Amino acid sequence: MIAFLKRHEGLWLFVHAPAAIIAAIVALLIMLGAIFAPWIALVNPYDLSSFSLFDGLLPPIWEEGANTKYLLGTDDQGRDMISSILYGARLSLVIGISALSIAAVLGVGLGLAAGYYGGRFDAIVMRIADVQLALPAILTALLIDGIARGLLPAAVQQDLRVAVLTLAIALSLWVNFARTARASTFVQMKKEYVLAAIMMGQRPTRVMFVHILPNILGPLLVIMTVDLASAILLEATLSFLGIGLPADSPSLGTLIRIGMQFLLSGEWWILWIPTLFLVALVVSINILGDFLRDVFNPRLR
Amino acid sequence: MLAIKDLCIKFPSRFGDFTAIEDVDMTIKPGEIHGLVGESGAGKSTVGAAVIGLLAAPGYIAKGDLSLGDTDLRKLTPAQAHALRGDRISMIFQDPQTSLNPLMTIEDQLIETIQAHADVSDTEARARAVDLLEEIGIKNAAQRIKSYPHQFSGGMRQRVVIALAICTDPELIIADEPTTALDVAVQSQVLDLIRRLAKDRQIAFMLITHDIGGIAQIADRVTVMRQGRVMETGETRQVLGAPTHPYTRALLDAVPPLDRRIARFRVPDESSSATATATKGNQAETWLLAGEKHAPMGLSLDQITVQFQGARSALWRKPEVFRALDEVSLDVRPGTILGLVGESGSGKSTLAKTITGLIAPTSGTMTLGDETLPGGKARNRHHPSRQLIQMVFQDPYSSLNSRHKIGAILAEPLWFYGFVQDQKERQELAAAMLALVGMQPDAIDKYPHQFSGGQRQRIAVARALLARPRFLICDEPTSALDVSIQAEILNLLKDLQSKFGLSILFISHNLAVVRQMADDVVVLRNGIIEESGASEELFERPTVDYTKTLLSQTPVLPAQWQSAT
Amino acid sequence: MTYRNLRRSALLGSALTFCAMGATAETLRWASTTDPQTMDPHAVNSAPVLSFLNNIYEGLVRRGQDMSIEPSLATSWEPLSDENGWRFTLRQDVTFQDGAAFTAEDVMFSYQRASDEAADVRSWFAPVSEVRVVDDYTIDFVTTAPNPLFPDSIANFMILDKDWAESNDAALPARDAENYATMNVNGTGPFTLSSRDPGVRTTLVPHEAWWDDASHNVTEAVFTPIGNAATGLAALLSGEIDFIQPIPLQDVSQVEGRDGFKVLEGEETRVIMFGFGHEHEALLYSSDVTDTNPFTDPLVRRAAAHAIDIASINRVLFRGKIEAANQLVPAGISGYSETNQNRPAYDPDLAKELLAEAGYPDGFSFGLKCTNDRYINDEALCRAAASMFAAVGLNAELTTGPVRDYWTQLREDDFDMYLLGWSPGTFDMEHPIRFLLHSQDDEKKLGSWNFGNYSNARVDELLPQIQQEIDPTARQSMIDEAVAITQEDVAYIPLYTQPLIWAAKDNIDLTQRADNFFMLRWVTVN
Amino acid sequence: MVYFILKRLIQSVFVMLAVAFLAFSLFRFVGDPITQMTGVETSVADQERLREDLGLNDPFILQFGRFTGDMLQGDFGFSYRTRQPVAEMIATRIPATIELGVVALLISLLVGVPAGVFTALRPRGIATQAILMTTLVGVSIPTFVIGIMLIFIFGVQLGWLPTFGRGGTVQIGNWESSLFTIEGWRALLLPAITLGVYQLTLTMRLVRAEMMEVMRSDYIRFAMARGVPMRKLHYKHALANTMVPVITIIGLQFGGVIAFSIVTESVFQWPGMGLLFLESIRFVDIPVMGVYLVVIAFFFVLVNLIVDLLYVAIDPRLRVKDVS
Repeated sequence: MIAFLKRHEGLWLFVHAPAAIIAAIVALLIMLGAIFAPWIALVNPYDLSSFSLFDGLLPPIWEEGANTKYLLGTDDQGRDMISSILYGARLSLVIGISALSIAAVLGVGLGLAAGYYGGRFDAIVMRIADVQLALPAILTALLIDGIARGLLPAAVQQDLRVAVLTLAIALSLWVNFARTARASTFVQMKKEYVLAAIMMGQRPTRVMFVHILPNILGPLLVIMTVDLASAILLEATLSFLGIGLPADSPSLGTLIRIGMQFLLSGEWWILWIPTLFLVALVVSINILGDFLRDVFNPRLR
Repeated sequence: MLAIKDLCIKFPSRFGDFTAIEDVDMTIKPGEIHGLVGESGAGKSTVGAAVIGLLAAPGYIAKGDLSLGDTDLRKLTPAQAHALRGDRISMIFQDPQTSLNPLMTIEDQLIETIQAHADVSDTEARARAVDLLEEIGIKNAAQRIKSYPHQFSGGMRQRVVIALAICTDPELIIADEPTTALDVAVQSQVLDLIRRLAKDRQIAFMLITHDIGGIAQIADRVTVMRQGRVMETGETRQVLGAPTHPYTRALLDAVPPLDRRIARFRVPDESSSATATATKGNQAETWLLAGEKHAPMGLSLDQITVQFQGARSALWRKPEVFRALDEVSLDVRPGTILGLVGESGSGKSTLAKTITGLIAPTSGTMTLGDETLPGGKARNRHHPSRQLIQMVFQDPYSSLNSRHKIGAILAEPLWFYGFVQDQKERQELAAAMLALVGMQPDAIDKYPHQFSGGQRQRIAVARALLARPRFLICDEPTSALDVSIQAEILNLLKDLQSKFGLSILFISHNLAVVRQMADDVVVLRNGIIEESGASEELFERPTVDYTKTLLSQTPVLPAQWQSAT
Repeated sequence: MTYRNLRRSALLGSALTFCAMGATAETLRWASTTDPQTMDPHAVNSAPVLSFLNNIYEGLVRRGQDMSIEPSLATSWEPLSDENGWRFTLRQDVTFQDGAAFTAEDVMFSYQRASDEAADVRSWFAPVSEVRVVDDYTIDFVTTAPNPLFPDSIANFMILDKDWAESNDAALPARDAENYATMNVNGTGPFTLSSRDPGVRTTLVPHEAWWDDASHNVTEAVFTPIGNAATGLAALLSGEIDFIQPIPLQDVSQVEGRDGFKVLEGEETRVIMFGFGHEHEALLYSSDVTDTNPFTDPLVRRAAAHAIDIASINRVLFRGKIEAANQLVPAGISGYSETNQNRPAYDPDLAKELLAEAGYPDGFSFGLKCTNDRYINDEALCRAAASMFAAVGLNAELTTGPVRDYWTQLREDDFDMYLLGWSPGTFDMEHPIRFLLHSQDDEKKLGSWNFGNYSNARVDELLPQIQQEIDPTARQSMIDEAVAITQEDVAYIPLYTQPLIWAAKDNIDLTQRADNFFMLRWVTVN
Repeated sequence: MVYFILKRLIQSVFVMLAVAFLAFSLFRFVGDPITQMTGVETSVADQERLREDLGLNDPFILQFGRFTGDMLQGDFGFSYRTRQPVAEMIATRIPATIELGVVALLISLLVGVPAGVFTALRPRGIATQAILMTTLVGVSIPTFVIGIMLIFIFGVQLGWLPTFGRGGTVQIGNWESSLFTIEGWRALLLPAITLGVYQLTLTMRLVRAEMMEVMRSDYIRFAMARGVPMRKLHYKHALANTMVPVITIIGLQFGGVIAFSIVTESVFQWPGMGLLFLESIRFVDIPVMGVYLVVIAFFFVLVNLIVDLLYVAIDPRLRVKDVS
């Protein structure tokens, strides 16, 4: 066992980092809950016939007037909080992860190419990144939303809200990947194994993706976790501002937005339970990100 | 004065404590230069760090005595230890480029250090600093003291570092590889300076270095370390002249002599590993020799000039053009080794990159065999020279892709150039080639980080050979390695060259190494060829002043201390 | 621009000094969700503007606390004897806030200004063919047809001073640029503007020479728009503002439960309803019925009406604050049909039966469009309704969005069913018949908000008669007939009357009017 | 130097133009301004006429040309909603946002930098771990939740601080400032903290990482070996060298501060540009939205230029030419 751990340093560190373990368990539980939501949730918030307004505004089980069927109470639509949260986390994670994937592919691709070719191509990519940076995420989301509105027929817009939001978040995250990939690529470009590959006459794409990419994955992985957290938060913020998802396809952010109406009304659980879940999820991901950062940068240990 | 007794240093790790230094004894008297030599991992720097109280974080002194004069260094509080630093013990680091705070002027750093240990006014401190700089050999010090570190050249910067180390009149200076990052000429000046300071100011020096030649020149006493233990200690003349310990002996044997050419280095444990895998290596040998047209191929450069556009510094001024290579002509005869010698910045690496097509020459022609070699982008990815010319790089740690297995790294040329179609066959041949370069064939399933620098350099050589090259460029292939490893690699290269009749361009800043390897030599300086000719001829009778100076400044073991081979 | 800025700065500076000195008990600080976008009474026809400017400008008539029409700048009015139209006798000795005297010329000027192409309120004057100044204090409005409701319809027609407007280049409302009247006022009303920082703060002070007896004791009124409901309520509870309109329903109990605060509850005149795409040939958003439109069948519409459990909606979403609606206006509005007070009961079984009878025993899916920022709890309402529809087999594909492009979508017929709230601008049943029930007729500007184009020949026939009938009984019976027809047809599903909930500190006495207008002249700070 | 700055300026112009184009072209798709400009009873024909008057029926390129052309002449157009000149609307809102952003940034620096230094110098301390954990939770709570929590605690429950608006402001020329009255500061505190929390964490972590990196560098070790006093070592040597990357990131973050000020301003009803922008979205006030975007881009560009100049000020290597 020790020998195995010795060989896999990351794993060894992990076993000895209690915060990371707790974070991983929390994140894993939420993710499993999200994945298996259709099987474990009491009601399906998307299926309007599965719940009734009649059950609305029930408090969590430990409060007076609760219904034991709904452990954490219900919202103003009569939806079971736990079910909403599981489905919400599912949607948040789907959006977060797909946005992240798009951003990573786009950003890493451009960053690698910019770092590899340098010169004019690099300058152009970086100027585009500048433009992107000058447009904060919220504005980007609005722009994408606007395009979708203009270009897509109304009938499909609703169905594409998730896609639009995902794209908007992806666009506001790719710069991070591009910059990191570019900087790391610059470092790798000076390494002799890259020179060796270029001298052999290998295709630029092969040099970039087969040789350089595996060597810059470390910092990218760190960005990925941190940005997954940002993506989830960004989605929540956009939903809070009312430019995110509609209320009938509730992500964690939308649930919080809805819950915000009950901030002062006494039905605290509608706001604070989803918020707690969101924060727990994001904190866990961030802790894992921190942990990864330490693994990839041993000198900070 | 400095007395180290039974020093034992441990680094706690997750799998128990690791003992870095064990039972080290050493004394250094005022005015004495005490050389601490050994290969990497010997624990030299750890001893130095322990003395000055700056042991890297988890490390601790497990036992032993450390005293400076009457002061017991181990009993000091952190504050006392810090007050002592600079005041009584100071330190010089290896790289003058990074040893100075880039954001502060030399003046600020000097005054700050002086005032940290003496209650003097700014003016007084400045006067002292200027005097010191003059003494150290910086002209026009009153003016230049206002400069920032980046405005000094490497040698000058190391002088400033020394000035900073001695400005508080310490009793002991720990010099950790003070000349390693410097060119030969500057090296000898810095060594001279150290010798002068020891003599004039009676400062004791602990000179940590792997450069036995340098030690031989200035150290009064020498301690040889290996793996945290002292192997041998004593007067320099005695230790280096008549070593009693076999390790010292082996170490000295591995140092390439400058004054003569030896056929092979004596490396004690080489033979055993080589024979064990020799039979397996035959397969690779056969394969290499079976390559069509394996006749050696020469390379000639004719009037190659490479210019770089400098950074544009002003809008209305044209950016300055920097000439990295100026009408360089040279000829690598088929089947021979051409040694290319030069200090840093002389254009050696630019030349290698030009030949490999990474840089386009501004003018001039290159010829490989009978064909003209297009330069830069004009040479497309499928040009035959991509295969015919291969390169062995300087840094074995970065020349292998750390995310690929050795097998993948070695099979790549076989696959890429279409030599072997079958995946299994490729792995087999790769393993055979490993055997040929003196490695265990099972290495193909491991990753580069599981190997030492010397082993990696062998792998790099194997990779180059698997391209079936006709022309090999070795760019400082041993400068990152310890001497004993260097000796092994040089032996390997010699063997391979004679066996396969390769044409090699051997680039190095180390004259002694070049003498051992090259048939012909070219001396490059600031992009211009100073001198060229047959190797032995040139080393015996250099005609150009620059070559002569280079030769005279290279620190060597006195001939009488070297063993006859 | 610099010049203007400098002047504004000076103005603001002095206003701030004033604030600091005059911070007495009679300062009223109030908040609402939206800032009036302009101070020009004719430029924009929107509730926040009209509500706010009613404190500054006055019309010929005004509404009392119970919404009834009462004399304002006109002391009396009667129908013209020889032609269609009305004669208004104007009040004498009225002065504008800058001291100028009020005469019929100002009314004439204001009419021309408000009926100009550049004015957003010109539709009020669509029936008017001519306006004649008889003398300084008499003015005639001639209409193309008999128009018994005309005086009611111009309660928000505000009079400004001709000389002031003309000398400040504000003779016409600003359309795509600002003019003097966008940021400055000169009305005859009880309050005048002392400073304005759009979107941030607007301060009013009493008009000392107001013609009417001031029943308020406000010496300064500061208005702040607060868009975020939670922030607004927090501001009230932390004591930074005295009064806020509206507050979210769910917070009522919190405010009531605290010492020193009170809640004013009332009903707006706005009825919330679902509308159908009556003339669509096929459903747009259905996944199972794509070749026909079941909503053309009254049985299906009736089934939908029976699916709604208004009691649960009231209890959970509206905390018992709403009144179920049975027609397109709430009880109490003139023309309300007393004879048609029944609304379809909540009866999911009956709904299923009706669907089966119509040929959809398993129901069908369709698209439901809703706003999410227009009406109180609009989005929650639609989600609840969709859930209730689903329970009987009507599977609603819900689309909610901001109101900013909602009307456009409705105009483009992009819906199967939609949410609409309607407040009768004239406080008469004729208003919704004209806008919502009459067939679409662009030329006559009838049925312009009848997005689904409900069309019934009899209703179309009745409307002009209702408009011209002077005799109240005859008029009411025609209205009753129209209401009965549309109820039978289930032209819309009226749901409830939107509640009106304001909150204030205990020491503020104020009047909540059914049109959600906040009148400073009825405020007392104790 | 001049060349360097000039090159930066040209790049900035490119960024500005691109943003202007994006802003304008894309907002053309967002809703229909006419429905917002007119009331319930405006006829379709009148709406169409208005659309024609405003040039909304013109070809896209023509409209963009007009937009940039006017903007270059300093004419930012009029708001569809309030009919005010957009330049004036934005100008009156800029001070609020700048003051909020700058105070938030100051909070993040004044707390973040010392905290970063502290945690870097004691990487294994319990206090360090506690700070790191707290800040981790800090970045994980959405900004708007933080704002609402602060309002709830300090405004409603404790009643210590105002919950909305700017409090007392003082007019200085064209600049309406809340920095000169107690009331102003009280009103500024909660929004600034809300906005600053996220940046604070980033700043702290960045300073920590850079500081730990610098502390390992040769020149710090050399300064240690010379016995340079610890205080000087940490703050003069290490911190100064940490500042170059920190300033870069802070410059980049300023964009984030402005962006997230939309959220903060919405929560605190802070009358800045962000609030104006949100209102504009709600009312499809395209001119205001477009100008807002351009102004934001301008800020970004400006901050980046300042960062470049700061580099030169901090790092002598960029300032003086090599003499040797």
